[in-house]
Amino acid sequence: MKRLSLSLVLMLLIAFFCMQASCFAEKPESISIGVMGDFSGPYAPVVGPTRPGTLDAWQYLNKEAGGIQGIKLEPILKDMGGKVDVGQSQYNELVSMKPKPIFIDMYITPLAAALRNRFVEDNVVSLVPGAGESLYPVGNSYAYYALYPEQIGVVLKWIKDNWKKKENPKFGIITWDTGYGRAIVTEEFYNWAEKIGVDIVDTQLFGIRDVDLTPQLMKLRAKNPDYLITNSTASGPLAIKKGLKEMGWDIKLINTSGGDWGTAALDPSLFEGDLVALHVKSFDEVDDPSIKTVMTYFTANNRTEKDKSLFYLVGWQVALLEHKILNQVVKDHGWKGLNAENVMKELNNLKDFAPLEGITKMSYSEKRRSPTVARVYKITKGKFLPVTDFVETPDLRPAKFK
Amino acid sequence: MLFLQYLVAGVLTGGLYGLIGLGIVIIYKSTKVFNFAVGALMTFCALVCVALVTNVGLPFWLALPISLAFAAFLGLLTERVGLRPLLAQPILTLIMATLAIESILYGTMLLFWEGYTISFPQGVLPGQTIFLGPIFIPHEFLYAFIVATACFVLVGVFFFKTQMGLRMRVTAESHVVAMALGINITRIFAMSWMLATVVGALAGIFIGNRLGLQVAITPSLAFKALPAIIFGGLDSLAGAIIGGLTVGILEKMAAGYIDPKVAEITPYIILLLVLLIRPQGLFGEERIERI
Amino acid sequence: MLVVQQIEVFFQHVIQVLKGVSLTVPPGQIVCVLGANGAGKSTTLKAISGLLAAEDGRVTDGLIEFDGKRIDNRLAHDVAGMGITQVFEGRRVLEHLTVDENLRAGNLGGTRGMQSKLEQVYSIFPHLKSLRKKAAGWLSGGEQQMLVIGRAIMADPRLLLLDEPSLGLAPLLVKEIFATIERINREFSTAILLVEQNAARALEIASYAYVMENGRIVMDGEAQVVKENPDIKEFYLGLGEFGTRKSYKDVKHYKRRKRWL
Amino acid sequence: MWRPCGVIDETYEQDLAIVRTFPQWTLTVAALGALALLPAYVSGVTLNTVNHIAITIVALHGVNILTGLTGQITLGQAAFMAIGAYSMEMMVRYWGLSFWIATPIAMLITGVAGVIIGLPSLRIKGFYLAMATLAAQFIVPWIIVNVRPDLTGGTDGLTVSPPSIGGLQLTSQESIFYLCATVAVFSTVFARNIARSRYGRAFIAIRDNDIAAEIMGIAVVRYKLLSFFLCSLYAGLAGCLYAIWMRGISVEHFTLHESIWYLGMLIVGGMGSVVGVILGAIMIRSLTILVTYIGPWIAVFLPPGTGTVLELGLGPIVFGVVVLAFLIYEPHGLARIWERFKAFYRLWPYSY
Repeated sequence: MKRLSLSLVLMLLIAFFCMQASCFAEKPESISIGVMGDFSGPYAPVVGPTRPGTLDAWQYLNKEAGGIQGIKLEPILKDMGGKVDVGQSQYNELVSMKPKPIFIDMYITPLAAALRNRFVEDNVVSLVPGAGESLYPVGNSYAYYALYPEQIGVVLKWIKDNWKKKENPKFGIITWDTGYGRAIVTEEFYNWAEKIGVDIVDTQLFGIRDVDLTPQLMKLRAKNPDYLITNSTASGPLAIKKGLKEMGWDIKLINTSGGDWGTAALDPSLFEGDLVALHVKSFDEVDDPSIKTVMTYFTANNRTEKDKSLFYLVGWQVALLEHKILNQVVKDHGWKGLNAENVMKELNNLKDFAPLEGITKMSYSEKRRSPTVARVYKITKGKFLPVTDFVETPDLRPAKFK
Repeated sequence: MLFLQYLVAGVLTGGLYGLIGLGIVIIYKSTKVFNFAVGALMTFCALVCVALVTNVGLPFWLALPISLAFAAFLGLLTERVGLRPLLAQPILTLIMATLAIESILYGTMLLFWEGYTISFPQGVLPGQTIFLGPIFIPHEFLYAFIVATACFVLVGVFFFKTQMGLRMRVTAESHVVAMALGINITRIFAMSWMLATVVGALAGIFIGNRLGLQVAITPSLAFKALPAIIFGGLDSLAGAIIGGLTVGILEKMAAGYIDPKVAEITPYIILLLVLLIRPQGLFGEERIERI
Repeated sequence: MLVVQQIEVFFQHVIQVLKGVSLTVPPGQIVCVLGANGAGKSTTLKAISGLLAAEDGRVTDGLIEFDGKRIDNRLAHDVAGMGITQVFEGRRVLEHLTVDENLRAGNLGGTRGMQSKLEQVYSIFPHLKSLRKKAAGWLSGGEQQMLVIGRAIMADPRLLLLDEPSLGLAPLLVKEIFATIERINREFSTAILLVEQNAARALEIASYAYVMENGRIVMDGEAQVVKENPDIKEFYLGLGEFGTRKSYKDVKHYKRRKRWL
Repeated sequence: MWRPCGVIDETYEQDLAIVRTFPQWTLTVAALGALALLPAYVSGVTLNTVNHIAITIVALHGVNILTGLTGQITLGQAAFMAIGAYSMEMMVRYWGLSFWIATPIAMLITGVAGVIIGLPSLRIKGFYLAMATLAAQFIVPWIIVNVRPDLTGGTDGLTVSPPSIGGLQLTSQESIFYLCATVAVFSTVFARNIARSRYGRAFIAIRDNDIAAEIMGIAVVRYKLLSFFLCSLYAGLAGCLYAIWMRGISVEHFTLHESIWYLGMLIVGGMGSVVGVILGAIMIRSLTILVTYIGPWIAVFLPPGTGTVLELGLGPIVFGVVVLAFLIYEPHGLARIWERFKAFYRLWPYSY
């Protein structure tokens, strides 16, 4: 017993020193980028593919774009495993590295929201999901895609423009009862919908662990909407669509980035004809040069079908953006000027940046910290086919921060 | 009419809660251990079933018994590795051991399936619906309900009509007395873990068919069954099922007539009320306390 | 039949409770062990029945033989399977099970003969029959004691270990219980190892007696002989040297601490 | 309270003292000194973990009073922390109170909430009581999210501004460390004093047999509720510290899993022992962080490509195995190992 406890203590000590050592294990001749996410926790079905995406993208950038003037870029991936306090500790580790990474990518909303003020204090720039509370009031955070209500807005606008009937199109909202799910249920969204002449007839919430949504769907059906809107992912849309099928109600579902390839692959027949707003090109546009480039690395690194999801492309998108900004800052201000202020200045002046021959479009401004384009996709036989090109999203920032 | 539909939905989902609850109750009844690993165990078995169907290519009717056999094995393994060495330790230590086991299972699942959502291929269970007038009864839930009822009846017969069941109940009462009566209590523990894991695996397979399986989320579904078993009583088999049904119905009624937001905590409010009025649950064994 | 030779028992590897205890139970006889609280009587029984392990205890020295087979540190259910049944101190009934189920639980070895066995027990304890559907936890102390003895008979043991059956019972009930013990011994010719504090009663029905103190057997002999021993009389039976009840004020324990051996 | 031979109390002051002998004084001063100098030697990352451990110790003292001493199992400590954190932040935000005033009030609010949740304990015991506190763990976050989302920020939560002391903003890990460490030390002393006072003995009596305790003249109702009150008081304090340490709060920080692990830490440390609380918190918290390094560390030795999956899974597996092994080989907790070490040290080189 004594020996066991001693060896336990020893083990802990050794592990402790390993941890200490790993803090200094980065090469001075490379630039580090912090990449934090919930790669194994509850959000992993969505953001998990970011890991391969990021790795492939930096491989591409270091090989074909020559890093930043010949200096290699190194992403440091941290998996917080669903624990906010672990994430916080990993963040502290990233910002205490020398030299400190300027960019820290956050693929987890609660942590991004909690650390919002820390980004400013620690003088780092963070790329976060498109949820309002992590972006506003304006700090050092930038979203990698449009706010969730803005994405829905693109679809609503498109439906309204193609609407043949006389009366307004009617929409019912059924969404997760979580911070993520509720992100589309904002005052600005309702006001805007009224303005463009579509009716939101009912809003229903459901729990992330609900297996049956009968009451919610019954209530929605009583209001007779033309489309349903959701902001949920993986099991959420699956539960909705299964419920709809069981009650024999044929209605199409509109989803944001949560309804991407990963979700549709769960049961492609169910999602037939649904509409999804995404801000990147589709994997299914196989002839597109940007998708071709991405797929070269996708296949070269033996990525599986499960990685074929939006966040794989987001990993690319973020890497491309950071590469472009860092390159520009070094070009303009030299290595000495490589700091958060200059990076943010560069980001705020970014207009229609379309990397990799237009895989997406990104623009930021001092006041608006999220990209402003999205495309409407229709799921046809399990494939995501675009019905519009990149279109400008409505501006649905929280009103007080406009 | 709406009321009837809510009732049907409540009964059918309640059956699922009851099935998970049954797994917890079986272990609690014979070993007095509250199994926090139940969610991880059921997810693991369901994931194995999916893997057998999609990766190995077995038909579902063959994959199901194999995965249930795996469940029994996993239950046995858990008991052997995790709880057997802790025999005669305080109950809280045992409960912690189940948490540690949950962590190990969670990590193991991540190794094989990572964090992605895994779903059954389509058509494993016929996704038809029975329409009775305006009322609809989905097959998926109906099957779950039937399986839950069957499990309940079988386990009940096993517990109350067989020698093995009597052994289990004696062990539940007092480990020391059971030992003195010649009962090999370690074998009883192993038996109940195997039985409970198999029941849990069935629940996991139904949930997986419905929502897909995700290593970090699906285990927490087991917590949905907590109010159900408290409602029915931690040590009552009938209570698990009836508690499950009651919680299911109340949840759907609250969602239908009040607000889905309220539905989320309705079971817990009921739980508090039940605890205040009848601390041992509706069907639980009354604590016999004499000085 | 049962031979215990010089056993030493440690709890948690450090606390020594038994320091070389030896005793023998011949077939079909009642043997009693007397001793004060904490003398190690119950521990001796647990050492025999194999329940020490449940309390982190071990027989570290000596041996226990039953019918010539070593049983020290064997698993409890194995020992029970060989025909040794222990009845615990403090009436450990299975509270939530009915009386009937309690008795059935006693005979888990074979279902055959269950019914006749049940009838046998009910004939010994007719009172229990009227309670057969009642949860055992709600029975009175005396009824519970009958129940646990009845449960032990169900297993058809060859050796019955009884741990203080009279504890906390009214004198009349004690009398009844001892009568029953004698009856069991007579009818089924079951050997009984009886641990008691009620020395007078125990010595009446036992044929041989051991006296334990501080984890040691300090005296043994035929029950009659032990009963006549002046020290036993004074310390265990509360009688003076001349067979008269001694006034409490005359007891000079502090002066006459008997040193055995 | 074992002491070596020959240490005898001669006055009541000595009997009341926590730190008794000269070597103990030396050790205490040295330990406090080392603690004070810690920020100079360790990096911000380690300090961050140390801060989390200190906060955990504060919360865990509460669990220890309720579960370790009084024997009432709680699965709702994280929910109580949420009450403390939210009420503190809301008072600072909407009433403009300073952190230093808001914290004691928040603690009291949490304490009262704890008493309300503790009310069922008058009727129910054991695991069923645990279920009542479990209900709190679900109901409290629900109230925070749904009742006044305009005030509590709903599911988004609130960001917390750092408190200031004499014009100095407590933003750096060093400054938070001094706050957390001081609070942890004082709450440890307080917890130690509760454990050895009349209250502590009453709690233990209730734990061992509440009916017997009542017969002995202990007002069981009052002491049970007092125990819930103290537990929640600690939770409220820990919640406030957590808020300024994390700099943001949302219900996702105060999960059921967290609550269950508080109980786990107590068992790993050793039930009912103040030393156990400290050791348990250190062990589990540092293990949680350490295992996040194990996956990537092992992945280095593997051929590229296979490592990515190991990175995810190895952490939880190692965590579970260490905790399980620990439970199996030392079910009485780290506190027992500590006692054994002390005994070994005292008797060395002549053991026994």
